[in-house]
Amino acid sequence: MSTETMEKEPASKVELAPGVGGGGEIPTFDITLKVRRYNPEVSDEAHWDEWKLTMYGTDRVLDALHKVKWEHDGSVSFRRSCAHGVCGSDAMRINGRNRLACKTLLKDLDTSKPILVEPIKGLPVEKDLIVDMEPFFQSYREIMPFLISKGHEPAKERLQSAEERDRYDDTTKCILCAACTSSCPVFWTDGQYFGPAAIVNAHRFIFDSRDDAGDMRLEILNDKEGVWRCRTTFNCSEACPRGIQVTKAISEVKQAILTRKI
Amino acid sequence: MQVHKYDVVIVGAGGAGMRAAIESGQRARTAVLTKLYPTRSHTGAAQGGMCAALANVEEDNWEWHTFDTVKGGDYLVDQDAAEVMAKEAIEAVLDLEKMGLPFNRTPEGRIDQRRFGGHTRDHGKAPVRRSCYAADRTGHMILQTLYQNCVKHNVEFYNEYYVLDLLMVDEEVTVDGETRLQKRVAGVVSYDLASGELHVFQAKSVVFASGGVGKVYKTTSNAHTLTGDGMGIAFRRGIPLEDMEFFQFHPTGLAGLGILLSEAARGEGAILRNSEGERFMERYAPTIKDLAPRDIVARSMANEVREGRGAGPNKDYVLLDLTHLEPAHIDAKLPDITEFARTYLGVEPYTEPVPVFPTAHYAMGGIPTNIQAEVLADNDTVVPGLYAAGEVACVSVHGSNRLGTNSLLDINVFGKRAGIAAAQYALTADFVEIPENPTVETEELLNRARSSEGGERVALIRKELQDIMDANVQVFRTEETLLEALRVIDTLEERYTRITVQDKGKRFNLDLLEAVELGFLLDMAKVMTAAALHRKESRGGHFREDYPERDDENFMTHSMAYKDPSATETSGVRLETKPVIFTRYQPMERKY
Amino acid sequence: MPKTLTPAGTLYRGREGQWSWVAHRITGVVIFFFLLVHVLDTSLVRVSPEAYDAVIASYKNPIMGLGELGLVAAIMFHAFNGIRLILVDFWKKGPKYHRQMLWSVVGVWAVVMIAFSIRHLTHVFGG
Amino acid sequence: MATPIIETPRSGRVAPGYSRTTSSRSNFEMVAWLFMRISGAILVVLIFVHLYVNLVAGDGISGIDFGFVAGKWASPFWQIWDLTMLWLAMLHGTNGIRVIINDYADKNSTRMWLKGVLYTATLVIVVLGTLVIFTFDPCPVIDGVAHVADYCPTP
Ligand SMILES: Cc1cc2nc3c(=O)[nH]c(=O)nc-3n(C[C@H](O)[C@H](O)[C@H](O)COP(=O)(O)OP(=O)(O)OC[C@H]3O[C@@H](n4cnc5c(N)ncnc54)[C@H](O)[C@@H]3O)c2cc1C
Ligand code: HEM
Ligand code: SF4
Ligand code: F3S
Ligand code: FES
Repeated sequence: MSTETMEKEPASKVELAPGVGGGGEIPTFDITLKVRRYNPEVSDEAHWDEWKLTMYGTDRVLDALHKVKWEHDGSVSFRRSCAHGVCGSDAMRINGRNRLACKTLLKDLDTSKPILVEPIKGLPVEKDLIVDMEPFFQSYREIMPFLISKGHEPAKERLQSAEERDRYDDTTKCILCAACTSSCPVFWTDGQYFGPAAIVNAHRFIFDSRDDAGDMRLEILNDKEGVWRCRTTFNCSEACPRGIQVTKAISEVKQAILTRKI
Repeated sequence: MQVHKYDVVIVGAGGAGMRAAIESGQRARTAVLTKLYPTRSHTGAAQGGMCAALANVEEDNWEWHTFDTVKGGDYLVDQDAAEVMAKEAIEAVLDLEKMGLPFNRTPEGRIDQRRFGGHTRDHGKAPVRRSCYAADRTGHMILQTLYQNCVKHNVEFYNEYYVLDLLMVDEEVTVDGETRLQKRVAGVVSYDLASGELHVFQAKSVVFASGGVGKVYKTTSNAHTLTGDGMGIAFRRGIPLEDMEFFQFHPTGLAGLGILLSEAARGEGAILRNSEGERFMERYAPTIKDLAPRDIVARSMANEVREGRGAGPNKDYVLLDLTHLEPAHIDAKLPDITEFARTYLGVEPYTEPVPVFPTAHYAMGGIPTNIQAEVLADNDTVVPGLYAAGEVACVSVHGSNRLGTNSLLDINVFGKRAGIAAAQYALTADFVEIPENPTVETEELLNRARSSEGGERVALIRKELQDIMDANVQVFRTEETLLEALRVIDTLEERYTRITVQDKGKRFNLDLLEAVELGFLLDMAKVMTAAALHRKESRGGHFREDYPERDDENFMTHSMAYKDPSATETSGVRLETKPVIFTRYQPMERKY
Repeated sequence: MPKTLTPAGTLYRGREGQWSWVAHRITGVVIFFFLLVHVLDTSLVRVSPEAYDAVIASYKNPIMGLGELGLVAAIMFHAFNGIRLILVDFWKKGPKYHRQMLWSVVGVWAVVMIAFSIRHLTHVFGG
Repeated sequence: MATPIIETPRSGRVAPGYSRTTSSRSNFEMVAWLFMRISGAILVVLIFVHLYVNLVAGDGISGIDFGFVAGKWASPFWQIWDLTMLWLAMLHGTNGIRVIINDYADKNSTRMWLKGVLYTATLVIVVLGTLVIFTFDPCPVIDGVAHVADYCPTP
């Protein structure tokens, strides 16, 4: 990959096609939002609450949740921060699938039916859409998610070719949102499985040419709760908001363990 | 109430906080308190890059970088700090690489570099490739890498702990035979979101790294959680805030949404056009055109729209044109950005220009510190044990306008400095007794919010605040708009005393915390507006239409805003000044 | 352990991957239990030809014939999908084409089943 | 209403039931995984031919009787064939069920029980099947009557 930027200057003036730049009229539409509520301070049971809302063209599920929280019921609880799909706070189950609320445009959903919003599955629900993330991060921590390099440090940067850098590019995109792990039918069963996110982050280091601890990570994932529990259901790959080829990464880790052992 | 005892407590786990934690954690007992899980911090949203004069792809040196920083900040930069930052930039990038950050590479396998606005060769001769990057998710990779290294070093995190107060005691000190009272840090008070309990952290050193305050504006690239808590806490405790009138508006926010399209897009060759298809930056900055510093580009854009050359049905935005670039090139260098355009606006950047408009982006001002990252209680008195770094702080490396890529640099250089300094101080100092009833004020604050039944909605007040800030304290300001803004903020503050928080529970009561955050936002909006009113000149990010020229004679000074209820005409904000530190560059006209 | 709340949440709407896995699992179990029985009945050849023939004859009614059809359907799906899974694991592009491969599995399975049904049902009903 | 005691999540405190207490450092799961794939690949051939010969070729299902089976097992080729099929299918299936038990039985004792039953059943079936194939006499003499078929050696 070269750093060549634009060699030829773009034109000072161009003809723009009429109506260029999308935008245009932003229509409003009505939706019904159904949220699965749970608050152990009030009741041990969960229930569904429903609101009718008028929303705009570029609104996302997060905007609808905000509208509810800010205008109707302040006690509806959910995590969020960046609002554009880079912080990983608001993975939730929207119409039965794990998505980021801030990246799911309402107009892309079927607005003729109620939009169902539930917490992600397989982790203990704390309140409404908020789940306990500690087990998830525990698995992440266990795979040693940091560069371990033997030998002494070079004075400047370690060299790495563009191809070597490319080898693990996909798995560096992970924002630890847990959409993958909590979409995995194997993880749902007993919560013991390391889960796709931990494997993705192990992959990021195993295939980094600068790292020397790949063997240790492979050994960790060779555990009975490790990669072999993956049944290639691809829910994780479908759920990943960063478009990471999760199942492929898991497969590559499996291959790496196999080739090392045989 | 529970009490914990640590040598060092770090508030915030963004880039600055975690960089500090890595240093401090290896030297002293350290806890990091953060209202978000560390990897949710907004550092992860940064796209473009982090600059350092590595000279990996072309000739460069840290002095040029210093010059660009000083000039970019319109000479309001403290030059000693800028020198430190530019010099230590190289090590900062190499540190990150050694920690494992996957930078993009040159064909030789070195860290690749690209152009970024305002970064030039040899004092402004031509754009230079100085920004180190990892595709367009440099901030994401920095945040992840720092978190990974915190895991490696077993840093203790208290996740979803909101720090709501800073505990300080007044100590008698004798300086030059004169005895006076001096503030010293004792710890912080924090609120555990999960349980609703207050926890007091006694600490020898406290490092504030709680990030920015972009949510005072409606159109912003900032996260919902960037509500200026750290600045607000310090301000309420009598610490001044420096240069708060300078807020950066990033030129290329997705129109209407504020979601950022990195300057890297222009670094890679994208250009801005108005409704007539004209590349208008040729008129405003003939030499570096679209790569002029952000304040200039943002104002030029706003001006195009004002003069009726805006695109779109309401003529309220301009267009970012990438169509002359190779799709493969765009994919390789700017994948996330193109995805944003597609996801949120449904625009295909390969073939269509993308609607953009300036978006509130970065607070140049903040808690004043020196180059040791020590917090100042006035122009030169250090508060022993108190440190600040990152967007919450103002070492003043950015002056009146921050150059792109200098913030990721700032958080790394000064985060590291803060961590080391805080730990070293903690190793020599003793614990300070925490004051009796350390949580009274915080409890009062929370109870007031929880029990008031005036019926006012937090969200509505916040929205009105954001609207007035967008309308009156944005790229163009006048005395009139600013006074009007102050007046509105005053009425909003009054209404704020009558809010109702619907959620009365203890567990994950985000409703309550949003109310508390709104309090900080109101305070900060007030400070920003008052400071803007005070500065009767135009400089960097602050543009007064009634005073369109830079006025070095009267205003080549930092502003220092103090909480002072007696300053009634500026809503309880008293403004003072602080001299700018010059080392090698004298002010010149800023032309690009 | 995940706490189960009532009312239960909705079913996770996984896509092809999830449902093919469910089917693979169910067919696997079905085949396993059939195999247990199948080994037992075949063992009757060791007891006496009559005993064996008697049991086999009792299998030769239309209901059992349909059962056999179902069993073959299960085996066929499990086998073809098993090959798909092996490809997902060992072929570099497997994960990328898993969905296309699933639809091929279903296609081949359908063809085989139609052909087999014709042949088998003529035996069963045509006696 | 008495306020319920609600555990709050804590940094570093992992909810009970999620922490992996026993870490098994062996290659068993890997070998099992690999075995599933290898045996699966072989079983495809074994089972397809088996099904074809038994259900499609000749008279199909209606043609199956003692003679048919005896005829096949008179040849060592089919003996080996069916033996391999028996072993591979049983081990493959048993391991598959073991995985399923591990997934869904969440109490350790239930797990033990189910697996105990599974392994016993497997053992019985595999031993029984093997014995039948090897000790089977295609031309048995029962009560003095010889069951003679054309594959039997002329007495
Ligand atoms: C969209 C976008 C793109 C950017 N791109 C670039 C770029 O390309 N190059 C560049 O140099 N800069 C860029 N910047 C600027 C830069 O990213 C930020 O200024 C920088 O990351 C701020 O880091 P920080 O550590 O100070 O704060 P943050 O990363 O914002 O972290 C704040 C932390 O403080 C915690 N916190 C806040 N309040 C409290 C409280 N009350 N109690 C406890 N914890 C609290 C939060 O939980 C969080 O962990 C960009 C900014 C944005 C918004
Ligand atoms: C016909 C050829 C066969 C092939 C190609 C095949 C292939 C496979 C493969 C690859 C798996 C692993 C799936 C995974 O790990 O996700 C598997 C699982 C399984 N197989 Fe087979 N198999 C065959 C025959 C059989 C037979 C005859 C039985 C019954 C005795 C059987 C029972 C099972 C069971 C119970 C599982 C476990 C399912 C699960 O864990 O979800 N299979 N098969
Ligand atoms: S792999 Fe994708 S889905 Fe999983 S945690 Fe990372 S970003 Fe989220
Ligand atoms: S969803 Fe689970 S089963 Fe494997 S492919 Fe993904 S980890
Ligand atoms: S709010 Fe950050 S990912 Fe959705």
